[in-house]
Amino acid sequence: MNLRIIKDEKMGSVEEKMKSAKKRVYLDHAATTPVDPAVVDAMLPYFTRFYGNASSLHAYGREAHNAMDEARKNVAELINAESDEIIFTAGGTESDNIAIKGIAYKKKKGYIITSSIEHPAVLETCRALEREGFEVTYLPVDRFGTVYPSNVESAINDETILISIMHANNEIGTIQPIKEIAKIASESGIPFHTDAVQSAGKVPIDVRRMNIDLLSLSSHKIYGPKGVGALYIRKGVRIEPIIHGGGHERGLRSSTENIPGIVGFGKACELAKKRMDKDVPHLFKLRDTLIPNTVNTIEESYLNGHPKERLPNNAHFRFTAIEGESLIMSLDDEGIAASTGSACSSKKLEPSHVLMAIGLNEVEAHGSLRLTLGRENTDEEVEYVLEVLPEVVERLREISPLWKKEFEIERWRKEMEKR
Amino acid sequence: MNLRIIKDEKMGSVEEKMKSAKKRVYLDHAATTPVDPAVVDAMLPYFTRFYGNASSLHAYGREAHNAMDEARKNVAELINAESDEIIFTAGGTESDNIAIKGIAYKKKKGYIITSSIEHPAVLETCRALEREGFEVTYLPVDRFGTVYPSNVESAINDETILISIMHANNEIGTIQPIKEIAKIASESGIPFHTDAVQSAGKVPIDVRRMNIDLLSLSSHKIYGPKGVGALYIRKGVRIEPIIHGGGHERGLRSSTENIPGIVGFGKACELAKKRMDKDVPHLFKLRDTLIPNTVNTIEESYLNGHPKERLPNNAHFRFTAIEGESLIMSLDDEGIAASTGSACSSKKLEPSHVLMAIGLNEVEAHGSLRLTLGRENTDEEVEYVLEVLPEVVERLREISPLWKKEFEIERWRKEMEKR
Amino acid sequence: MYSEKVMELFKNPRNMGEMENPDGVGTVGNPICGDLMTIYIKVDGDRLKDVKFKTFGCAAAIATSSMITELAKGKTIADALKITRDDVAEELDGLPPIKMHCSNLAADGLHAAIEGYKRKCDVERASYGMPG
Amino acid sequence: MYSEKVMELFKNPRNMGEMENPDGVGTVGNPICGDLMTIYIKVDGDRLKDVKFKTFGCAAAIATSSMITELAKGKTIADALKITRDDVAEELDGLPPIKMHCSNLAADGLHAAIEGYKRKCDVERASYGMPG
Ligand SMILES: Cc1ncc(COP(=O)(O)O)c(C=O)c1O
Ligand SMILES: Cc1ncc(COP(=O)(O)O)c(C=O)c1O
Repeated sequence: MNLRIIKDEKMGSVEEKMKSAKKRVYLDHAATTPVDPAVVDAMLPYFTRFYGNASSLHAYGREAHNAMDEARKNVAELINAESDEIIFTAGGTESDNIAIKGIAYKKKKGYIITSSIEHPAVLETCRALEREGFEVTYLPVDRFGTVYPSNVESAINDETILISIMHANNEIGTIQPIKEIAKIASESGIPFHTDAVQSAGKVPIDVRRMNIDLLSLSSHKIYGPKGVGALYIRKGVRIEPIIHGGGHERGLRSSTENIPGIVGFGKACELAKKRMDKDVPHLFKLRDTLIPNTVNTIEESYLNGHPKERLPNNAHFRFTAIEGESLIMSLDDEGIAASTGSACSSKKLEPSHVLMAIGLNEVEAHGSLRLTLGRENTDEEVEYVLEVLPEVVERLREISPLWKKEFEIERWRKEMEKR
Repeated sequence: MNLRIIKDEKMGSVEEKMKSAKKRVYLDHAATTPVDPAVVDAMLPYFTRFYGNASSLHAYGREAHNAMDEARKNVAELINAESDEIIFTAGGTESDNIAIKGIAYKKKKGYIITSSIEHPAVLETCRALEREGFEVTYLPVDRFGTVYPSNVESAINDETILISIMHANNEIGTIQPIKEIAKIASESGIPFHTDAVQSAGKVPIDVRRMNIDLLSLSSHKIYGPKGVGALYIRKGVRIEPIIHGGGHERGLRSSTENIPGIVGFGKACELAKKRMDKDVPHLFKLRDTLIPNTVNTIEESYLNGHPKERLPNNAHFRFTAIEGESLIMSLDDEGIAASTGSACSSKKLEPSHVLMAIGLNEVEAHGSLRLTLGRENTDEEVEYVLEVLPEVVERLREISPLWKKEFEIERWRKEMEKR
Repeated sequence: MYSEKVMELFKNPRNMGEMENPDGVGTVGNPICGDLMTIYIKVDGDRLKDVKFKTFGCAAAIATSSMITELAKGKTIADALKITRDDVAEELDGLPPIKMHCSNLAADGLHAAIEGYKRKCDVERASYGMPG
Repeated sequence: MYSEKVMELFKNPRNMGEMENPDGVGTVGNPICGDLMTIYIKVDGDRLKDVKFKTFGCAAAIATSSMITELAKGKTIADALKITRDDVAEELDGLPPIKMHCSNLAADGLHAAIEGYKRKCDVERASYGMPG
């Protein structure tokens, strides 16, 4: 077994040190990815040598500006856009906010169509706009988490100012038919935004062929640094800024440009594009070992999300009668980093809005596990997970008062239906 | 002479390579600073080893979360705040936007008092709010760039919801009497915000003693990485978020936390605090060599800004009959990185709003030069500047049709007064 | 996030499992909210001779369940009724704030089991939203 | 930002300086906007025997001034009048977009000087906001 052993001299307690000397398998790439060493190398000179402000006239400023131009080209190329259609942001959340509020504030009023399984960066932005007087429809999804283009089509009315449907879901990994949806939007003359934070680098994206007007990206999901993202804005699409200041990024996102971050993001995009042919089959292979071996080995375990139209790196399970957090903590104890769903909601107590939207009840939703693979995961790591996971599930089921208590579970189900 | 020679293997053209093999003296620390090597060292492990998402439950997540807690403490300590009064942002601009819009959107309507010499991050935010129906007063300053507390006091009315006055000006370096202003605000029960992006680490700040409710910081001005900042929000002060999403930073600034950036910023704050006793006298010494030697040596050269109440690292000059950009480009050619004023406005054509506010006319405003020192600058570098600057000014004056043309200048002055 | 004590009891819970012929059973919590806890007691005179649990829930819920069984075992019924949620949290070196409300139900579970013993029936108390 | 040609002419401008007894003088631009340019010409027959300049302004303004003197020198007045702003920018391998409007005044300056020569007086044209 060739597991990565991480020895930790920096961290605090002895307990932590012991823990980190153990096998560690990172299977939470949908939450964030390690930064590729080539990306770190690309960034490093911009901290201490080429540290200028890209707006400065002098040589330091020009070095920074050139580096940013290069990065912008790399980001654009990943999605077949032009460089001047890319603005840099502080991450996927900001990109989503700028896109959606940007259109809304430009139009001043109107009606927005989105789905019920968007990331909170989209959902909460739409809810904020509702409080400001905009109207929003949150389209339902089927049990695999798919938004139907026909539903989008029938939701459109004369006041519709924006359609925003994510490319791939961050929890269950379902890939949406955004090409069809974008076509409908384009035929109706409505701007179409997609949150491609999870799909970029894993599913080919071509904003031209796919008729996309606005597209959000985040660096730290594709082996780039955290705190950087981009928004693609098709030429001719007009938006209002939400951050005001010195007029950077064509006035759409003021603030001294984060050159090392931008350079790293550019490098990450370049690598993502270059490696896609190699990374994606690798992810498929690991995922397609993980999924069948889990659902076939563990009693009452199920796959959530679409069986085929799903991200190559996403495996999302549901286990009867156990609760997700205790599962995560148990796996963590065995050195396996996993998640119940989106990182940002896993500390909250409500069941995932995505799992509820695909028709699970609360108890089912609480029993979920997301394993998301990355380019550095190995066959051996997946094997190790397949060894540990059944044991952990079994142990928690032994503790659970619901396991093999059909009657109990049925009672609660009825309670839930009453609500 | 012990000048830093930077050899450049990474940059593009031969011309660039030649240039960067020359002496380079960086005197644009108000635009941005190099990242301290100790800061880079602190950040590095968080790119490739402790790369978790701080919201994740597993060990990687906890490592990230602990690192962020530590950084938050360091930021808080620089300004004598509590850790839980600090939220991390993507930079000074975002901090200013969150503070000002955050209060405005909470109050829904009202009247804001600020000054006419704020950074665009404050000014443009206020202008955006004016378009949304808020009222704003931009207080005048005297010829040194000082806002009078008495003017703040008389501007207050029953509808005043916020007073925002910067701590130190980014162009001319004038330090404002914010303690007096904050006292007035506090006595009137009005929240007081200050943009301390330029002053932090150079002038002591104590948010408790100074009665500050909201304070903006930016990492890249104090030898930390770009793309990170913080907003201090005194306990009990309520603001609305402007970026919506997963609910990070107490719901006030959603997005996966930029852990390496935050760690770097924390380290930069720690260093700033620790080094203040050493850095500030060093800056004073260099500055107080630079200023008198320039104004005494170069004919018709003047200091802009306050002679005493000014940042220890700021020297801002005005030279009759020459234009700032050509001065910057000439200095750049001699390896000296300088600025005409704020980095973000130096590519624009309008004269600086700050210089106009202190009573200069447009032609005078165009003839300005900002030299801002940093902790790594040396006596020798200042000597070099004092050698080069007079030659450069002389050369440009030879080219200028205005030099020694009192009559010409007078004519234009009259034209300007007519407007 | 969790104290070492919480993690230790989560990993190696004491007194875990169903009890045969218990004298009292209390079920609290609500799986809809992610936590359901059953506490079983065996009474000898006025003392809790044995206390066991089964729990569906997060690590905190499991650890608090385990902790209550240890705290209660051997105590008189009167003393056991004095154990509060705060006592449990304290014995565990604290719980994350977000866990204090929903996952720290074990004291309630014990009280419910004792009530069941007194009333000679199982007692189930759903903490929120559900009829008792 | 600037082409090498712009930087070269900015650093080593040709034909810089006031001209004694010029046949025509044209001043364009506006120091309020940051650029003021004076072009001097000496005419021999229908040809520009000499062209000189003085400029207050950015590097682009200085480089375009220098360039126009080189382009115009030796040309007939008719040909010199055909030189456009775009010609100057092109000869400099381009100018940053932001500089095209305000700092690329040299062709105007030359035309003003020629007009001055024809009208036997100095010509001053302020580009924006100012009376001529
Ligand atoms: C689908 C999706 N959108 C948006 C985001 C937000 O990106 P960021 O964390 O860079 O703000 C994420 C991840 O957190 C995501 O998965
Ligand atoms: C006074 C002041 N405020 C705000 C900012 C904006 O900070 P940032 O570039 O980090 O957004 C700057 C510098 O650019 C500044 O000097």
